[in-house]
Amino acid sequence: MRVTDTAGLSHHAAAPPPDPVLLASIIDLNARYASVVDDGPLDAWPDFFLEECIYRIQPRENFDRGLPLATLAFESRGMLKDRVYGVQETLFHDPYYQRHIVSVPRILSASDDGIRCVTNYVVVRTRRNELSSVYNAGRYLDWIVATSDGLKFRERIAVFDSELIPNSLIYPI
Amino acid sequence: MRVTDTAGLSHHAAAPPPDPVLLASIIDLNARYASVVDDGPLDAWPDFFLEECIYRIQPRENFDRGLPLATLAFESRGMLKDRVYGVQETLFHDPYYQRHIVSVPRILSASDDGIRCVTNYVVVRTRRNELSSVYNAGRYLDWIVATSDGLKFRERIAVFDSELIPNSLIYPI
Amino acid sequence: MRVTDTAGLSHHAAAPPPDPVLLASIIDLNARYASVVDDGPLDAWPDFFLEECIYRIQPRENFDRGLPLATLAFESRGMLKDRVYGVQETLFHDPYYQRHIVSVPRILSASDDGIRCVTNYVVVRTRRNELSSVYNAGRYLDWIVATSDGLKFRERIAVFDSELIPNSLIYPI
Amino acid sequence: MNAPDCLPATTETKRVEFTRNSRIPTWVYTDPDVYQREMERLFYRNHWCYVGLEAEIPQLGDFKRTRLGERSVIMVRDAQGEVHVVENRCAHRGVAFCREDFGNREKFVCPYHQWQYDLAGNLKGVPFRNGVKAVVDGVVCTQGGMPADFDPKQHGLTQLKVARRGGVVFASFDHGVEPLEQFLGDPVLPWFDRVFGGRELRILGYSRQRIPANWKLMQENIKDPYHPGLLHSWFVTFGLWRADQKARMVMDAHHRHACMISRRNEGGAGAVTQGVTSFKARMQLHDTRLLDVVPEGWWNGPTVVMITLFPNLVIQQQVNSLSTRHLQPVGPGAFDYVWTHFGFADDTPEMTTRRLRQANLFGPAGFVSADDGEVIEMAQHSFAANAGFSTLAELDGTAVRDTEHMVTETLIRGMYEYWREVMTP
Amino acid sequence: MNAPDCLPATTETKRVEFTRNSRIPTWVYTDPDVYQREMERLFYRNHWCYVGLEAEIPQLGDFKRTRLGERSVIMVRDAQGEVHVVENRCAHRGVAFCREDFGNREKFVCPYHQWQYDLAGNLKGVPFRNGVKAVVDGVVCTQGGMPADFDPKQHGLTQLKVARRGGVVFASFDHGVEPLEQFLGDPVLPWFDRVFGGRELRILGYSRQRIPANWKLMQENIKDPYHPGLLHSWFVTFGLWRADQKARMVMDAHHRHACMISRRNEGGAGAVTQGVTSFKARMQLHDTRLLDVVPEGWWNGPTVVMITLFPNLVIQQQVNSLSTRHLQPVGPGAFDYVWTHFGFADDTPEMTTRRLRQANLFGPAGFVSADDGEVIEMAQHSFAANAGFSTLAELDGTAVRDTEHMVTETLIRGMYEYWREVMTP
Amino acid sequence: MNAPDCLPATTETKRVEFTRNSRIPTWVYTDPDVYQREMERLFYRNHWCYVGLEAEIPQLGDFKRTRLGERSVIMVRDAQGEVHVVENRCAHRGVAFCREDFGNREKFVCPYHQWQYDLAGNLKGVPFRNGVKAVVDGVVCTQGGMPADFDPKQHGLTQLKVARRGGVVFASFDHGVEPLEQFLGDPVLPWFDRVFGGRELRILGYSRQRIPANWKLMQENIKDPYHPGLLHSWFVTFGLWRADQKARMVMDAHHRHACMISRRNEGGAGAVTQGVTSFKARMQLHDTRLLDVVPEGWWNGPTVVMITLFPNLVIQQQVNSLSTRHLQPVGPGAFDYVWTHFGFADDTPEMTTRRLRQANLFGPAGFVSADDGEVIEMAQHSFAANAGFSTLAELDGTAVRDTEHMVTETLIRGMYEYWREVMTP
Ligand code: FES
Ligand code: FES
Ligand code: FES
Ligand SMILES: [Fe+3]
Ligand SMILES: [Fe+3]
Ligand SMILES: [Fe+3]
Repeated sequence: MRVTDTAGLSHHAAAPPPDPVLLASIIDLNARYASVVDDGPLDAWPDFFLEECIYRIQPRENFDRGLPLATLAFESRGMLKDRVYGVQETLFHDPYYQRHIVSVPRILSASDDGIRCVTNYVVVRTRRNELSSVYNAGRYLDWIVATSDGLKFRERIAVFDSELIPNSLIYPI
Repeated sequence: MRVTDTAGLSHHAAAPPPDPVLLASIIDLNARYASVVDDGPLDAWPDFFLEECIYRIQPRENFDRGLPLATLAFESRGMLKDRVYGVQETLFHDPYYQRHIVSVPRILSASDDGIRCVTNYVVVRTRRNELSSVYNAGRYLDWIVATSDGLKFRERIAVFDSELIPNSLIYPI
Repeated sequence: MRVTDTAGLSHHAAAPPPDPVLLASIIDLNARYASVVDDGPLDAWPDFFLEECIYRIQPRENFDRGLPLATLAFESRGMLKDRVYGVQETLFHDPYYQRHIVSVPRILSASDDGIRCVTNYVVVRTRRNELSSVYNAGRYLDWIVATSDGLKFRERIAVFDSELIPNSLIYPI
Repeated sequence: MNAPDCLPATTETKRVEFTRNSRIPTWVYTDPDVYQREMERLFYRNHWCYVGLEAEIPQLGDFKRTRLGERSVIMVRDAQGEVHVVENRCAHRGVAFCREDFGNREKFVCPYHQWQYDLAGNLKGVPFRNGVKAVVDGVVCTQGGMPADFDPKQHGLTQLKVARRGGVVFASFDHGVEPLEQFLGDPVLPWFDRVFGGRELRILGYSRQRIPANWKLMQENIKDPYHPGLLHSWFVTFGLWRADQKARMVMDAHHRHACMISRRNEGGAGAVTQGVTSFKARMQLHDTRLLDVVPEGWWNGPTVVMITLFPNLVIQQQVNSLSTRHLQPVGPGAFDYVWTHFGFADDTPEMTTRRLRQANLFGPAGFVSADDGEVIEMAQHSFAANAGFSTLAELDGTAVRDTEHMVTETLIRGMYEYWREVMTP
Repeated sequence: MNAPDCLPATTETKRVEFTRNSRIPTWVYTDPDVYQREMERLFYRNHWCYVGLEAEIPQLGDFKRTRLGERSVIMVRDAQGEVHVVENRCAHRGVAFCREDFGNREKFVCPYHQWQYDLAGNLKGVPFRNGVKAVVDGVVCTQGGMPADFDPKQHGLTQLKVARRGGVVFASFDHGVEPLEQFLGDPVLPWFDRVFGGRELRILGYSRQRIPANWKLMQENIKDPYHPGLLHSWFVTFGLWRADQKARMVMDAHHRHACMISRRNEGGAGAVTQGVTSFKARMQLHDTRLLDVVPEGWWNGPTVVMITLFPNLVIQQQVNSLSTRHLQPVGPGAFDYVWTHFGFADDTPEMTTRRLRQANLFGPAGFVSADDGEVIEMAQHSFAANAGFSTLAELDGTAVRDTEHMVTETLIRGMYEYWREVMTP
Repeated sequence: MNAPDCLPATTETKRVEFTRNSRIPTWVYTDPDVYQREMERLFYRNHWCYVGLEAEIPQLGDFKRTRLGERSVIMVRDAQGEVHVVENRCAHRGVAFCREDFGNREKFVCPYHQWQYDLAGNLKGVPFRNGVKAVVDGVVCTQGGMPADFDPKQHGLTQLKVARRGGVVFASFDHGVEPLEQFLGDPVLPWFDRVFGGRELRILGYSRQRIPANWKLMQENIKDPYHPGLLHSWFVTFGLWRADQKARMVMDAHHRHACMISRRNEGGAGAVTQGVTSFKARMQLHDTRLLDVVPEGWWNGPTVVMITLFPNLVIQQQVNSLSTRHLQPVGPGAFDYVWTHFGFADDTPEMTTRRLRQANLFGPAGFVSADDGEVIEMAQHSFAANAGFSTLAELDGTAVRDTEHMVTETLIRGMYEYWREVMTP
């Protein structure tokens, strides 16, 4: 099963509230992730994922209409490393700062199979000598698993509302 | 007593830090709420509230000056359902995505009477074929009660800074 | 030791997840701080700090290049009080609302010496009769200590991406 | 080489002529020069513009900052209770010194060099006007200061002409403007007085929208009795406004102002709902308090009266909901729409609650009014890309006249008749 | 006083003349009047513009909203399967009524007053066209409505001329435009047909970018075979496009359209990588699936064919990745670049996966294409501040002709030869 | 029909004439054509503009990107230690190739097609300039490349004339500009040299603001000795700048540059604080380290010297705080204000700390300087809506002359005297 949407889920579970320890772990994971993609080192980014993983940045219109195209779609930690190399060595671009504001996570389920959660985010972009602006807003659809090396993403899909991308998207979301 | 303002409250309580379980519940409530108003199903929105409830979206200038007018002011779950019907069937509008970024909550008090908290938020709007932009920033003044069906809002007042609304406001904040 | 950067830290600690109680305290501290700088009373702001403290708002370019200049740099609670007086009495400026959206915190370490953490934030500004916009995005580098009066900042440095300030910066970040 | 290699000699599409009131070319809504001329001729000269309600500044010294056209002005009550309207622009170096929307002052002080004005806008203080004393070479002398012939009377704040009626304040940069009553005109005055009959008002609060459309599109919208029963589901379904109601369309002699007057009926299905997709036969409110209408004595029959005062005001009475709506242009492609909801000082608490509940129908999120801002923005989208298009306003023919029904675009034609007259060089 | 005290009499820097195809002045990219003329002459008159693929609207009633130049249009399949393109602008008061990018309709209804149009754009319904019945003084009469001579045929949506070829839909506001095949021209047609040979297409999804640069800079970019082997590390390093490959540059007779045709080689170091900083001798993919190229039969040799159709389309075949790229200008300084990635209905799942993997090279984040948007924005930055500058396009001389190599700027010169011809008064 | 139905024939309000230096019409601050002429005549021709400090590029190969007017330029130190200023615009297709504010390079490489330039801006490399070798029909031939007569000397980066004095770097697009010393003028030079007397500088860091006001308003602000003792509470209260101090106003012969020179006094109440609302009799610092002033030998008396060099530089010495402030216009309605705080290489650690503490008074959040950006924005607000207004600068009369006091607007009048001269056709 993949995290695809929240349809069919109970939004008003009389279910017990989330386990504070679990919530703290996820908050911590999201905070570390944001720190690495915003402030580096970018080389540390692939290590947030399992070797076999899905990382995708997908416009909401494709997601909603069931169209498979993503802005970026990677299927292994190797591909993530290829992206890091691309960002650092081969992609010519106007440098910019990005700043992730990650909202509170919504844990959908937690079982032996892993944790599924959905988290809203917004990324603010600042180019040199320009004002900051909203760059990319959306939600993470995550499938997280516990490993001996801490929590890792088996799957992180950033479905973004900001379909009309302000020119380019270089760094990971 | 209504949640009206934080005046008179201690901002530097030597009081014990918030109970992690309580905090986790509120974070979970806010995350579920944001998910529903941003990604649907909108029909699930009224169920976040008690049957008898207050939901208001109010410009900060009216709030600060003690003027009662709100952008929307509902007094029952029925009215919320009427709004849902309006959004779905009767209000003609340019469709847009909204994305709530809910900040960390500040719990003011928790007693038998319920939980009072204040939480900053910002909503990013994305219209088709336009760039994303800041749409509505403000704070939630919440009065939350525990029910057999989980936490519910007895009162949620969104006091917003963004008094000059970019044309219209259709979906719940 | 000062919090300066996260270089050299493990981003993928097999370390145990953060203590939920500690996390809750920091979330609470950040939420109370944001509430005070956004909604007042501003007089309560200096009390978030130790008498001997560092508070700095620094453009990221200076921080990254090791240049000491900050937009504001204070070294004592007294200086913070002088700022409060300045904001309230001596600084002529167009009034504006500010709204802090504080992301989830990343706790770097917690020991007898205090807690070090890094937290992303964005501040939205709304001037009278203007649309809201992204004003200041960045990260807090915090050094927090426990006192008999609750958690206090020994050091809070707001390193901001939004180097090109939209005219002026009056209220604390 | 010849010129063409440098630049097009002419704009491409010939500008569509504006020769019929019922065919309005898009440049009327988009051209910056036309807009500039509107500011001069419709806002700053020869017209009264709305600035606010006296109830907004009840105390001596109370002020409200607002905009008249694009210019920032302050409505203020002086120590004698007199209401003044002055421009928010220091006569020295032009600083728009007042930075709050509401407040209370004894005088105005510009921060830059502390020039001081009384509440009527007269210059009362200039720091170091007479220079400073200094000892130069052992001799006391005066240094600097304003010239001896400096005349403070020439350097006050711009003072606008002010007229008040029934608690409503109008102002004009043009001191030669005709009297307010004559400006409003005999056919419109009674409808104005019906709402502002002298009872004390109670301010309920404000709503503000920035609508990305030309300001005249909102004037058209409130001069358009054709749309409410078609666009607004609530109006047609609950019988608040629909084509089978008794209605009257009234204009002043210049056709610039108008009143749309109607009386609610029972709603429900009928000839005028056939094929109307916005009619929702089965719509029922979960909580009927949203539409708990209670007639008020002063209505004298009509349940809805919408008054458009040219150029910058709409006065709304929609059953128990009352508001002024202030149009503040922001270039040709946008305007701010500021709603002041009010009731009367002698309203019962129940009536106040009722007005506030019905306010859910209006404003930027209103069950009814949110639509209006949206559709006119969508019209502006078209205009911006279509230099060759004209809109059509020929419902009920091409003439301009009062009517006893609402299947007409006569009020729109009336406004453009007047506009063409005033805007023609 | 004399004029100078009021305003500069002339603009300062003499506008650089545009007399050589190889020296393009900056005003060509920045001047609003030039841009307006481009809309008229290049987009709305005499040219076919891309609007979409038939596969985007497979069902009866399916529509897609898009832009042709700056005007909003709807491509729709009617109940008979016919494809229409109509302007998204109500004939009444101009509302751009369609607010979704995709959907399905039986007819179009404008929300403002519910005028109704069939899918071909014909006006089919006007509420209260014949007024409403009322009883006035005891007599039944008709009130309001449209004039007796109102002719719905004169008030439909703007209908565009439509041409389809191989599942690609083109439209023109100009019904006198030449036939599509003639417009594309003999040299280009076979390359068009190579991709769109009649096989059913499968839409994979969309990417959208707003690029803050003049739209022609992107046309230049895809008519510039010089840059890919220099700017794009992946192209030069992996041999996807570099100067030592067999290549052909083909234009139509007007030199407005072009095809850049090339065949992949092995990559690696060579004469054409010396001193090229973007060549990464040691670059190796951690996961080679990103470039798992499998030749397809219909390629007939070339591995890359990039077609630019003037004014608003790029057709991309880069090994297994296929897309149309639609240019939608937003003023002289920006355009939206909309990518529709597609495959064929009979692709194997493996081929679909391959196309999607290779899509990582393209679009706003693509390993290759992200660069292109960035560099042309950086050119626009220069142009905005430099009225006196001209760009240089003299690689391979100053003539315009097809070539059998890629060390040339002939296609850019060809486009400006045509542009100067059409844009000259 | 006649023209009026189409468009206003003229703009409405007659443009106010600019005939007196002391009455400045609003179009001087808002008109895009006037602004364009300013760029040409004041920034790109005949004037020296500030680009930076040598201490910002201490190492060989160090560069700093900045703006001169609206054009992007690079100040760079070559391998011989020579400082060059070149335009950041590739001669090929115009790309503003340099994307970082600071860095170190051996040469400049444009990413688009890898044209290479040395640090003086000379074109040194053009990939495939001589084409590529290919075998066509069995014959080796050369394909493409630049024409035989291509002259790299004609296609370098724009090289600006450079002048350095005391570690400050100025540049001009105009190679015929007068020598820097002559440009600064005898009265100003000693004040310039007082700060930049040859000691090595230490860069403390940067502050950047975008101020939504015309750039000249900031020049006026620093030529206005009248405001500091009125607007800035700290100045009047702590005696840093107030009307009862010894002061001198000095201009160059053209009256374009100026120095405001003053000596601190004790502050406290006095004749010049009566009625001044910004004077805070009881204000005391909780932490006096914010104003721990220690006189420095090189001051030679004055505690504050503010130098305005026309058009784009302010040099600040406010007790122990030193900075250059660089004006970079962004259209008529905004400019970027870039502060470079510095000290001297031989400062003690205590002095560095002191300079940094006093920096809290300056920049976008400064206890003093935050006000300045705010008030000039509020003036620009007025100007945008008021075509018919002129500001007033008649303090101390209407003449232009140096003074020995600060109750004067002579420096502002001097600047506009010069401006009118240069800007008149
Ligand atoms: S600008 Fe108002 S006092 Fe000088
Ligand atoms: S504008 Fe479309 S029906 Fe009136
Ligand atoms: S644009 Fe610089 S190398 Fe071509
Ligand atoms: Fe309406
Ligand atoms: Fe490319
Ligand atoms: Fe100042």
